[in-house]
Amino acid sequence: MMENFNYSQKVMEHFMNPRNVGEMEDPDGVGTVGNPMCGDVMRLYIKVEGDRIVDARFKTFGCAAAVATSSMVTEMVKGKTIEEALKISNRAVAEALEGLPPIKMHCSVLAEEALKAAIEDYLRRSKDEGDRRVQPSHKHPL
Amino acid sequence: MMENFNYSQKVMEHFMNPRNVGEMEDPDGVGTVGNPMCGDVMRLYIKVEGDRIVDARFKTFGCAAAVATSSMVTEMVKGKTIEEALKISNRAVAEALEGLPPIKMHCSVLAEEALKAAIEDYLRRSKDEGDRRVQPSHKHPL
Amino acid sequence: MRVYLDHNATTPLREEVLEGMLPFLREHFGNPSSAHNFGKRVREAVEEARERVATAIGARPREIIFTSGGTEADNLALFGVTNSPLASKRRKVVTSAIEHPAVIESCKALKKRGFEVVFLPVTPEGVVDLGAAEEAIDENTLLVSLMLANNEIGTLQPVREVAEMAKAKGALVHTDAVQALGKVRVKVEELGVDLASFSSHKLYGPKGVGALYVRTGLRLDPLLHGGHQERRLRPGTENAPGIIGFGLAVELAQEDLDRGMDRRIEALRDRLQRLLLERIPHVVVNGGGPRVPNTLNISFAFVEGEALTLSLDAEGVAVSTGSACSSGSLEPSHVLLALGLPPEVAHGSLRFSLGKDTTQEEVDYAAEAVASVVERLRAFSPLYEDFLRSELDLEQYLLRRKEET
Amino acid sequence: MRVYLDHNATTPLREEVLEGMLPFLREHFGNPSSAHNFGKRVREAVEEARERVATAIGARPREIIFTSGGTEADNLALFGVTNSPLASKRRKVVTSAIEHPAVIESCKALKKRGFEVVFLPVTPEGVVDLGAAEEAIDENTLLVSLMLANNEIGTLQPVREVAEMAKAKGALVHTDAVQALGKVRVKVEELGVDLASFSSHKLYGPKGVGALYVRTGLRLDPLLHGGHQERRLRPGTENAPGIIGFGLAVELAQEDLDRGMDRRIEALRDRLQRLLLERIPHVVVNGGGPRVPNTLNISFAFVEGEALTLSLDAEGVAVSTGSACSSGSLEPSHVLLALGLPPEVAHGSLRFSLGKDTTQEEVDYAAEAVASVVERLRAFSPLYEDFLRSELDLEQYLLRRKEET
Ligand SMILES: Cc1ncc(COP(=O)(O)O)c(C=O)c1O
Ligand SMILES: Cc1ncc(COP(=O)(O)O)c(C=O)c1O
Repeated sequence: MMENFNYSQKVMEHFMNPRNVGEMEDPDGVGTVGNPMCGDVMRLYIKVEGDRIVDARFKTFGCAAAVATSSMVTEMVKGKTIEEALKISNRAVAEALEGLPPIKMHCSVLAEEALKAAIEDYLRRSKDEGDRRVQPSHKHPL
Repeated sequence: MMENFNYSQKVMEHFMNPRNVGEMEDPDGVGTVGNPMCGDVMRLYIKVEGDRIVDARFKTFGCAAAVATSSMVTEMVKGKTIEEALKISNRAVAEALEGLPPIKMHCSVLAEEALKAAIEDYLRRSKDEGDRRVQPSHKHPL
Repeated sequence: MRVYLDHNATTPLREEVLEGMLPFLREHFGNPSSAHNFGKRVREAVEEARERVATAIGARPREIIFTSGGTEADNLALFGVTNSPLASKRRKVVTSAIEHPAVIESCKALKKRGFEVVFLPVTPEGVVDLGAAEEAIDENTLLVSLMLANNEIGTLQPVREVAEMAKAKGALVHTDAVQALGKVRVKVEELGVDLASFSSHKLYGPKGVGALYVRTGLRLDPLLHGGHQERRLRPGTENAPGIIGFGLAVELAQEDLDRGMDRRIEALRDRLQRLLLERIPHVVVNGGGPRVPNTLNISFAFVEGEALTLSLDAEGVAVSTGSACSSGSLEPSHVLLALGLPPEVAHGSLRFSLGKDTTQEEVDYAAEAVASVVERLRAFSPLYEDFLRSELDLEQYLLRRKEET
Repeated sequence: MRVYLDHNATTPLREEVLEGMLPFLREHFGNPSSAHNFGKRVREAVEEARERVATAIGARPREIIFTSGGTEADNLALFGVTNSPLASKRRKVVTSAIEHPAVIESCKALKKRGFEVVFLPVTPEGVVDLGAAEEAIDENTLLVSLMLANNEIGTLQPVREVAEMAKAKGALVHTDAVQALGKVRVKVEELGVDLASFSSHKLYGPKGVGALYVRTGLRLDPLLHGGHQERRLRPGTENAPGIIGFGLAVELAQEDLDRGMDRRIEALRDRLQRLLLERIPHVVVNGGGPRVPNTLNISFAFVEGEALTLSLDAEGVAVSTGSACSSGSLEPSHVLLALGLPPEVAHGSLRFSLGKDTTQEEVDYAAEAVASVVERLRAFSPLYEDFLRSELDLEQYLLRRKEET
């Protein structure tokens, strides 16, 4: 079919060797987005010092594009202020990966949403000023 | 297409080397059948001595099967009495040719009809007892 | 000697094309829809083929839908338009009387489904009557389907002019360009068509593959239902080696055209025509309009076509009566009848279609063979006997026959 | 190492088959419908191929209609019956939920045209529910279409039993036997079907050719309109080299079957299944019913299929998620959903389909590669993390998910 696509080399590289993979101990914010029914779930962890995101990690259930966008967004976000991070758009993620096939653009949207969810989680927690143990938020059916 | 067919060797042989081809001088009977619109016209000449057909010739406009059946029927009729000749069926002609493709069976029907028409012409003339010069009967548009 | 003069029925596969296909018949066997490497390698080659076809006809790759051949391309065009929502308002299809059966029979089926179908007449030269077209194409016309080059007599049809008429009334235009591609320049933009059919085996490509050009923006209904292949317009595992061969064949045919292959063939065709007219009396050359360079159709009055072809076959000369597709049928060619030939003359017609490898020696041999075969068959044709007896010449005969009907 | 375990998507062309085709890609290039020698030589070979296919499935040559592939054969069967006069009285089509898209999408189109269409459910083992069939097939049923072997999970369907039910109600029966021919014995008489679809490229034959068995006496409407080819049921210049290759491939596949090739493949398939189950926890083998010997479908819970196939591709192992046709689609396989798998588990399924040249070494290599890839992907799957944290086993998880929906 013509919908068949080739991923960019960058996507394949980030898929085969994803950066910042795995859980984070004591994250300052965690966002989980996506729906397992649709085949992708992203969970993004951030660590914040002052106003700045000093570390980011992820876990992703999904296709190569989902893994690559997760990997890329964690790379992009590191060292950015919260304000700067909120400006990272899905297009920016896709561009950094040298493009995504049209039917995979939603993965970059997910990556943006996962980042926003993690930041919101961080902001909520800072407001609460609470220091309870983080429980990841589940949107999927478990 | 599956309607495509192979002629028997016998048909091809009679088509490539038809027997008794051409006009006959002073025939005792002539029959012309067929329709040029349909792609075949047969003209059969017979010479009769006593009650017996002693010679037959033909001219045919038509496909290989039309030529072969004409050729075969002239062969079959020679030496037969009028009564015997009238019993020659189209199937007999087709069989003598080792068969005809189904869509070509009508050629054998034409051959039978041409023979009958020639015999009728002979019988009519004998009845008339006239001796006017034969004019071939045209069914085609000229 | 074996002389093949039936290139409009099918052409030999070019050795270079076969060489280009072989890797995809051997090591690169994957399904182009497969996501793994076995598939991707093939996908790339299929898309390259799409580009080759698109380039040759001045289209974009996305506008090329591969099919199993010319017949399927024609059917996809006609039913794709008439099954689509476009057909809710307009209920008329205009075509010509000399189309290939793939179009004619599809149009007959459309008639049964309630469409008004007009079969435009052609001039005695075998070119569609523009006045009749002007009259037939109206605001109710959904689609006009006019072939670019006729398969039996080779005449080129005024597709551009008819497309303009159609556009003026808001109708879509399809052209069956199966016999044109590789023989003359075919550019869909210049023609102004929305849809165009092509077939690989007519231009030294493999059998079993063809293409439909579908102008960007035009939404067709598919004819086959299934997987995602060919933008869902043509599901089914792609015939990858066939498609790849088709792409190569189109490119090579285009190169040959650019190098003037058509003029070489035309000179041979004209020589054949001259030789036949010189040697054989009482013949009609069919298709006086502008023709593709390789085709010559002649009626040898008062002999029958099958008898001619079989006799010629015995001499090693391969030609056809009318189109190969209708061989075995008992009716005379609908194309020749549309020219106004009486059936008994139409019956005695041969189509000579030359190819890129045809030689002068072959042409001369064929002319000789035809002359002797016609002579043999006329010698025992009762119609020829009657014709001679009438002392008319063929022109007078044809005139009289026309008056009769 | 390159290991091709995607034989249900397509198979390599047998070298013997290619050898048999080459003369028809070179010197014997004629159009089989041509009356001359160039055509006749090809006609003979095409008819020989027809006999080969007929013999393999226990049919008569006249009952074989060559098409451009399995998709076209399925479409011709379904639309051929439903467009024909037979459809004036009966307005219901019964099929299964796990058919190939060529049947499913055709049935959806029939629904739009006013037919009642029933998609029979399957058991968790992937076999159509006979009780549901009994209930659905009634006096209003025109056609029952049930595949013989499923392409994704390999399960064999009770075609004979369903055909009997259909006969009792006067309904026609079609089977999509595309994935069965060459893998198991297929005899149309024993099955009691009126129509059966086949595809060449699934059994080491060329792409772009297939066949529909049409029982003597059954009158179909054609899907394509045009020339006289294939008894007018499938016009268009025949893909002669393809048809000839198909005939050879069917014959050779039959010989392989007779020699027990299927048992050799089955042993390897079972070995692959055992190795995977030994090395990888939390998996589901899909299709517990009787299966064709070459197919294995496994869900690796909590990883996603495309990620699996691409990772395996990088290791040189070619497998597919669901059917190749639907790769690139975002929805999980309709077949796996029909088995009752939750989408997030269905998403992580691989189809391994072995072939006649598959070796034990390849199987062992593939199992190793799959184990390490699944491990790598699960290591960063949030769903797997949650699953481990839940301390459920997969069975309990599936049960709970079933209750939720
Ligand atoms: C003008 C024209 N259209 C359509 C076709 C059909 O093409 P195919 O035989 O590839 O189906 C042919 C050839 O037979 C043709 O000459
Ligand atoms: C069960 C089944 N039916 C039909 C088809 C379609 O066959 P083809 O790809 O030859 O059109 C396939 C293969 O894709 C199949 O597996």
